[in-house]
Amino acid sequence: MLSFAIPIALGLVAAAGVLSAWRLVRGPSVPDRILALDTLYIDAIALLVLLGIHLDSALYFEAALLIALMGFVGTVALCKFLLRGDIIE
Amino acid sequence: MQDLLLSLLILVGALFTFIGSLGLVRLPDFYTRLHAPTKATTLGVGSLLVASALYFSTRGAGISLHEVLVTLFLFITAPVSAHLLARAALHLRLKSLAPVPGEEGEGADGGRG
Amino acid sequence: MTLLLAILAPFLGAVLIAWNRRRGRLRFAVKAGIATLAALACLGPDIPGPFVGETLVWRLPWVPSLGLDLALRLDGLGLLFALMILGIGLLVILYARYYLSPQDDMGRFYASLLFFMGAMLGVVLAENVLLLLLFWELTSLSSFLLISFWQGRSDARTGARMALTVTGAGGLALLGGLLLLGHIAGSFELSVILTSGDAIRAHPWYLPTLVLILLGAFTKSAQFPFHFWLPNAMAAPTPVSAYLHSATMVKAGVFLLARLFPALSGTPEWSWLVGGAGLVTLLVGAFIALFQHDLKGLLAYSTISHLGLITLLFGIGTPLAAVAGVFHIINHATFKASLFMAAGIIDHETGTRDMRRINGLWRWMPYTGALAMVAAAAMAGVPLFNGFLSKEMFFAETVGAASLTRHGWALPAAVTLAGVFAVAYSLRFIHDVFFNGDPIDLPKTPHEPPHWMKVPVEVLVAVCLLVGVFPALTVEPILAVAAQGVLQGPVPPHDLALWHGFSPALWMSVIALIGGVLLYTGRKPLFALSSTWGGRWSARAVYDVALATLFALARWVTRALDSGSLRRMLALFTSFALVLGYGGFLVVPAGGAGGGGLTGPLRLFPAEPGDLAVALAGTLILLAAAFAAVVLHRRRLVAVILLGAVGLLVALAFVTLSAPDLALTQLSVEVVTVILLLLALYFMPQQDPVEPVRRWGWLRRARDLTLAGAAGLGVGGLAWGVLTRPFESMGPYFIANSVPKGGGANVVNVILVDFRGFDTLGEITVLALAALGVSAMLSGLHLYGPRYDAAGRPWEPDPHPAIMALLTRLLLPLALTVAVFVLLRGHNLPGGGFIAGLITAVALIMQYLANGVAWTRARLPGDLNPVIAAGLLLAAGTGLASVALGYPFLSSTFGHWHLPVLGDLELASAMAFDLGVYLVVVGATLVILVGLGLVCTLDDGEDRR
Amino acid sequence: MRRLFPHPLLSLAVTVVWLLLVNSTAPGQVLLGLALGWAIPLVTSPFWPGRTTIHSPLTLLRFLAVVAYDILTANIAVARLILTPGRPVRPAFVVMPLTLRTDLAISLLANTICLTPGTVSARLSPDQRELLIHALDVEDPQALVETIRRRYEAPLREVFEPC
Amino acid sequence: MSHLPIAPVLVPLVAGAVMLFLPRQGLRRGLGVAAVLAQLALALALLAQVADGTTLVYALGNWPAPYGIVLVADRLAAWLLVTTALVALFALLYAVRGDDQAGPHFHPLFQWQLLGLNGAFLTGDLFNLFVFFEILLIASYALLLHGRRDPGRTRAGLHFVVINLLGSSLFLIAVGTLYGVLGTLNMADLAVKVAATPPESVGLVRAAGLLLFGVFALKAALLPLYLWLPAGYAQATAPVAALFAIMTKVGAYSILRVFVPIFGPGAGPLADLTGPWLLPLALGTLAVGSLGALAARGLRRQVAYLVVASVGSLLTGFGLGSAAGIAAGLYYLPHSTFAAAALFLLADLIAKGRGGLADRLDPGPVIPRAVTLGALFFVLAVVMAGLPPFSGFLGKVLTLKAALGHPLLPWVLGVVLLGGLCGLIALARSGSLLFYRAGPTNVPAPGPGLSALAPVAGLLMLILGLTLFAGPLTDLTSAMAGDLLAPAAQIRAVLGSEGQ
Amino acid sequence: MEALISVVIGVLTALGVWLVLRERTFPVVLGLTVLSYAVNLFLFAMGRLALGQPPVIANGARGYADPLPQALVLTAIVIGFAMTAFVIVLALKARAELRDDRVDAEADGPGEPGEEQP
Ligand code: NA
Ligand code: NA
Repeated sequence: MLSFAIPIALGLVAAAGVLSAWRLVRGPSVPDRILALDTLYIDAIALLVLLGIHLDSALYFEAALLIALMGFVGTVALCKFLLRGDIIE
Repeated sequence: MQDLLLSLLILVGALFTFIGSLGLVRLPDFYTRLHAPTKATTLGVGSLLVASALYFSTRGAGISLHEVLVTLFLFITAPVSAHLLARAALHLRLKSLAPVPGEEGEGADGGRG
Repeated sequence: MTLLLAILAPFLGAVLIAWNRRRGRLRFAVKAGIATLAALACLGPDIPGPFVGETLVWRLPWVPSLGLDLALRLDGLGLLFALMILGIGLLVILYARYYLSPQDDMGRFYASLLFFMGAMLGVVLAENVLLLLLFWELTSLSSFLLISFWQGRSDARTGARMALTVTGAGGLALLGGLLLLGHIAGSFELSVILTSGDAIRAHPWYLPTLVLILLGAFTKSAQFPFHFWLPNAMAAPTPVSAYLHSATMVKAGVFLLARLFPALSGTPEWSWLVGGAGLVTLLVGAFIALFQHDLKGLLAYSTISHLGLITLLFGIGTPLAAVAGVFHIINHATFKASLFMAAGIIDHETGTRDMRRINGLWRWMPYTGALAMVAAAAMAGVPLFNGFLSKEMFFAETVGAASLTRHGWALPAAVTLAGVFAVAYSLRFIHDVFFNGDPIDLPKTPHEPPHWMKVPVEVLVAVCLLVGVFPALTVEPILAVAAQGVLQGPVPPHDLALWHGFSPALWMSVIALIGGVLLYTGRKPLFALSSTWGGRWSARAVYDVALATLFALARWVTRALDSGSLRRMLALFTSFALVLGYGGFLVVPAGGAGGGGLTGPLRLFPAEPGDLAVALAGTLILLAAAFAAVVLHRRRLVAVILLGAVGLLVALAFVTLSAPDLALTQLSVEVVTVILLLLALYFMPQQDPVEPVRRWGWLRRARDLTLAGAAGLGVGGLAWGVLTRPFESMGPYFIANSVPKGGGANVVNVILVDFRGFDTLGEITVLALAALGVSAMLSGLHLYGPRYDAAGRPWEPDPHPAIMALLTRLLLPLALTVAVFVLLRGHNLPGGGFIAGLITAVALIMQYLANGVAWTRARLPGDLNPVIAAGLLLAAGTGLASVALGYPFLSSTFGHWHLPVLGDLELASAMAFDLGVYLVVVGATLVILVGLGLVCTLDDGEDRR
Repeated sequence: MRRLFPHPLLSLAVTVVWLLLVNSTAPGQVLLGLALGWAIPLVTSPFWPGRTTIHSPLTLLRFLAVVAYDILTANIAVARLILTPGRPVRPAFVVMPLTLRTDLAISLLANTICLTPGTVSARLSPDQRELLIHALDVEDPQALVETIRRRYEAPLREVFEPC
Repeated sequence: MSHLPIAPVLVPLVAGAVMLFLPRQGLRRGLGVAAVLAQLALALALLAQVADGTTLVYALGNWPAPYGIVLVADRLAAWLLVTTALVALFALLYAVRGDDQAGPHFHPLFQWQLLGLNGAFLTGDLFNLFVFFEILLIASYALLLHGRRDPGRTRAGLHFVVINLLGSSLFLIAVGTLYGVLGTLNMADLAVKVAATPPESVGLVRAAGLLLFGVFALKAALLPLYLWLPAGYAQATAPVAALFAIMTKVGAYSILRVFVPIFGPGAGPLADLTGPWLLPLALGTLAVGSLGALAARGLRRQVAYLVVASVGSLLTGFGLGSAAGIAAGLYYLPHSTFAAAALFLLADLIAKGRGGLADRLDPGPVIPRAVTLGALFFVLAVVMAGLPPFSGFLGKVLTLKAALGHPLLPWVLGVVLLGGLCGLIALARSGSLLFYRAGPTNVPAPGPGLSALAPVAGLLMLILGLTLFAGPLTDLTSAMAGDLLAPAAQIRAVLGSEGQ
Repeated sequence: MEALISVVIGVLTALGVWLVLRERTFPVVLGLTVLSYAVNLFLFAMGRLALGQPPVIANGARGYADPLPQALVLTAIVIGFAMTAFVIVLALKARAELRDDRVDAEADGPGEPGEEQP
């Protein structure tokens, strides 16, 4: 059962990544691209959690955790740049 | 049974992740697109994390709950990201399907590029 | 040993004079004289040696591997030159005391003179030819100082540089020649070289060796076409000219011919090259000398001519010619030195050297006139004076040589013509100066010079006379012994006498004397003619053009290569690397092994459908984002965002390909890099400004495209080549030893903090250095921050949106907890000090971002440099602890303790090391980011919409 | 006591987070978690100036349950919206006057609005009296404001601003 | 066990770190000078210990080679350590007169620059060499930019940094490929493995080896990769430029270390990898460096180009490939380092005496203490141009003598001799312009004091020492060349070293 | 998988080199970043590719990837980060002092070679 579900899920998440990347490349606005990058980060978390189950390894967990943290910081910095230019002021 | 539940959770999670990104592509303007990733974040990753917790708790030694942490992080951070993105879009006066209060007919798409 | 002391004495004198610079012309002259006498005294005990046929060789090892020893030799030739150098040197020292004015820097003069004297002594007393060359170059250098003594004068500077350039170049050629010579002979010692003549002449390298050595000799001895530096060197004070151009500097060249005579002479090449150069120089010098209006110019060209004469004699190559050559060296030294000194007196007393103005000096200075007449007569080859004797031997030798070839008669004819000119210019030197009417507005009223200024001239003139009248009694012993030194064998019988009967040589002398007088009488139309063509086609002009061309070439080459363009540099580097890489792979060197194909034999790693989907999607996303970043790179913010995506994908590649530590690191670094780029972007144009269309812009783009494409293909190909080959990794060793010997299950971390902890120590030093460098660059940096965003709108008024501010504060303790977790588990599971440090730094940077610098700074320690230092010291200290225990630096230890209640506790020294890493990372990252955020911004008031 | 434990709630949170991270309740880890729960709030206390008290934990729990339920349903609704081809969306900006006053409560409200699919809090007015909300698909903006007020704002006020 | 090999790395590391705790410049200065003196003493001690040909192998962390990183201290390494410490000492003595205050953090940067240099000379591991390269590079970036605001220097710094970053990328690619094919990073082990490269991988290894050569050529400023040097060195503060005189030698050293024992005569199918490349490029470098010195319009730039030329001379020796050639280069190495350093310092003293004209080669006022400075310039010009009687002359003659049997002899002879002539002409012109064509002085400034002249004189003394003791020193460099060409004993010493 | 990673490495290298050769400092910095991705992936790949075999010693592991290249890449990433930080700030300094963000003074200009800027 799981051996069916996981490849399908991997495919779905991969497709999600491709769609996000489409928006990322396509734009048209900068916030659109930031949003797409943020979504890509989410997709990456999903992928890692899936891979953890798939490969039966807990070693992917920290990466997921870190993506959650770092993705957030990146998005905040980009938005702040749009709003204020000077991100550390 | 447990496998079934796991598979279900995994598929639901992957599906919602996918739908989130699909919305990103399909929805018509930035403000509407902004809603899409929330699904991926909440239900999508949420389901997958539950699946993971379930999987490792039943397989390894002892229960595995650290997945809760990722959820916690996401639930604190994702809304802030969305909020800031909306603010940025408002600042840039991105084209909006819905009229923006205090911004009459200035549909300039200044954030382009 | 005494030989060495003799050489050292002038050098020491020079140093003493340069050191103790108290005033007083006499004081300096006395010191210089004492140094010279000391050299003579050192030489004294060894003088008898050569006279009984001994060659004294003394040796002190210096650079044995080079074959260069401090090896000195005293034979007849060396002795003769040493005596001339010291004797005439002594006279010049005395003379200069009166010649130079009190305003001149006498200390510098005498120091340079002694420096030169020592160098000359070294040349003539060297046994090792490399040592000879060493002193040879020193004569060039010291003569530069002497010629440029009146440095304020442009002709002095030009003359000195010219002399240095020409003789220095010759010296370099000589170096090449001597190296070849030494290689052929198997030694750089003269005693070996001089006995290997046959081997040398038979060697295939003989001709290049000969040419290079002759270049050295000819430049030094001012042989045509390298003669032009000598007249220009007349800008030197006259004592210098009297010294350099009579007995020493220019004689070094002919000395070399004499020195190497046994080794090199006796071949047609030698005869043609040496004889040819000598003959041309003899004629050209004599011819031009006549038309000089400058007193010293006349003497200079006459010197050139006489050097040509000596060279020609050596070129003829018979032993007797060599004897004549040596004899003329002696004679020329005496009469030319006295003539220069006389010219100096005239210059000194009249204030000019222009013979068109100096006339009728006999009236004021008959004594000097008489002395000059004797010397000039010797120069002209008038009987009873020494010049006559050697010149007659010379004429005889040319006659002898003439019988050897078909058109040989031309040689005596030519040298007779030269003799005619020599008589004419000698006559001019006397007549035009001391008679020939009245002087034309001389700057000074002439009178006889002070007594002691004449003494040196008197001595030299006396020698001319004595040798001229009683050659056998005076010069014969030293000439014989010197000739023996030249020939390194028995001296042929020669008869030094005034009268040899009516030989062809005598007739040649008569023709020369009569012809010279006639030529001088009819000089007027010739002078008029010479003023019309004079100087246009001189070798000097060639030199000037050559030098100008050299400078122009240098500028052109340098400008063409070093355009100061980074892009050019980068393109060159890339091209070079491509040539090396592709060349290395594709080009099989001759005799080398084949390279093997690109694709190796390894079976590729299979992929399941799910993995493949992920891999394909990941590749697609990565490449799309990267391509978009490059295509859109002019929109800089967009490029940064896209690059963020590339970084994320790279991290995902790491994690899926079994490198979780790498992924964690890549993710953290990625975010910090994005923040850095954003901080910088604030101060930069948001878009690449539109560049003006350049004519060759497309070409440059094509070049860049080619380079980029080739580089991509090359590196990708390299990766493919390696990935498809099997290899024996070191991995199993680390995996096997990580737990038992390193005490950690995370092998990557154990490598970082233990197996290769030294790398990590270096790596955190790099980070610390980056922090120091960045803060150094930022100190005092002022940048303009734009008041409007890219679209020309004013910035959002609220710097710290409340929701963001509050929630990020909430996040800080959580992030720190995660950091501690990552730090502590690193040894056994993915994580470690570096990642933990970045998490901490990012969490803190978040506070700056969300709450502002002022707010955050108030809550953090002010100076973070000590944090960095503490981290470094902790890491290094961990390593030193093992040193203290007698193990190598960075040896680790670990242990398990079982504690009640708490259970197993594992502690490894590597953890302390990792903590050091953590501190450095936190400190350095914060210093860099916060420093950049704090850059002092100026508002230039410019509206950048 | 207050100097040693500036934020007891935070201390508890850190300890729990630690135990979650290490995925273990071994005595050593509990001790370490407690130590961190003491140390980290102490170190970060300058960043947390005010002390927060939760006045009605039960309301908080109920609030969380409501939010979880809303997330679930809204997710499905929005998913249907995205997946149905040709279905036009009816986006709108809605201004919601706020009755909450403290930063924390407002932030949590804004977060909650963002968390539930279909609404995003787009801008907080500088005086913190109005929240601009973007909704993906609304028929009646006023009804939306009422819902938010009832389901989120009221419980939050009860928890953080009881007076 | 002897910890001597690690000490030259640790002293500057710790000194630099401790300096960050010391706020006062005076303390930093004192510590800096003390640390350099200590490094000198350590380097000399090391040289004394290995002078008989022993190789000290220091296994860091007690891990055996090839798995752990080892330091390999032999005569060659010690020779470069001594050279580095000496030039650093005089550069630092010059700097503490005030140049160190022209920007923050001079002293820690200086120490860590030395750390990078010492480490690069000592390490026996290729990747560790990369790490030390990066240390010395980033320290040099910062030091190059040290000084008062100067846009030209900033531009030069930018160019220097970017080109070297590209170089670092290439370094990693080359090292990576070697590891990917041969499975080792240890240099001694590489020597063994390269010789046994399987036939199908020879092409890859050859490409990787040559790419590595490209990296070292960049650091050594070999044609055509020398273009970063003239602007960079000419713009750097005097003591920094003086210290940088050793920087190109790192590249040259690495070429020796890697391409003689690893890709040298014993490398089987990959023998003599750089043979066809090095000598022609070195001669080209010598040529362009000499021409650049002729073309230069500023004294410092002229000296910088002479540094390029000296790189050419040095690598000509190495490029000959024979023991004599390598020995000649190794003798020439400290000479060219000291000479360039002294000239950079002197150029600074001259420039300071000329007011706004600085070091431009235009006639200007008489410089304060012109006689002393002029005399120093004369001697240093002689030294730099390779004229007798100094070590430069000896080095040049050693090189030429080594070239006597080489097929490219005419080229070597021609380029080396003509290059020397160009240097002579260029320096004579500069000296004449600076000291002879001087007009009346307009700045009654006091001339440089003894403290400013002493470092120059000190470097000159070193050159004198190199000259006087050329015999034993060339014996030493010959022995080093022998070690490099017959590396078997050293390889055994490294790979046989006992681990934990 | 090997083919994919080789293509990625190659393309990233090409893009990085292209950007490094641009005219302004910012794209050059971006190019160096892209290039460092390529180089890091390259160095990593030199240990060969493995799925689900992280080099963390555990019971029942299927195998371990070569840990050494991973450690090397980690070092390279950190060093690359330090260098990037340095060069970014240097670009700013150049912009402030040269009033321009071009890497070269005057491209194609007839400027004096080898002469420092006033
Ligand atoms: Na006259
Ligand atoms: Na929402």
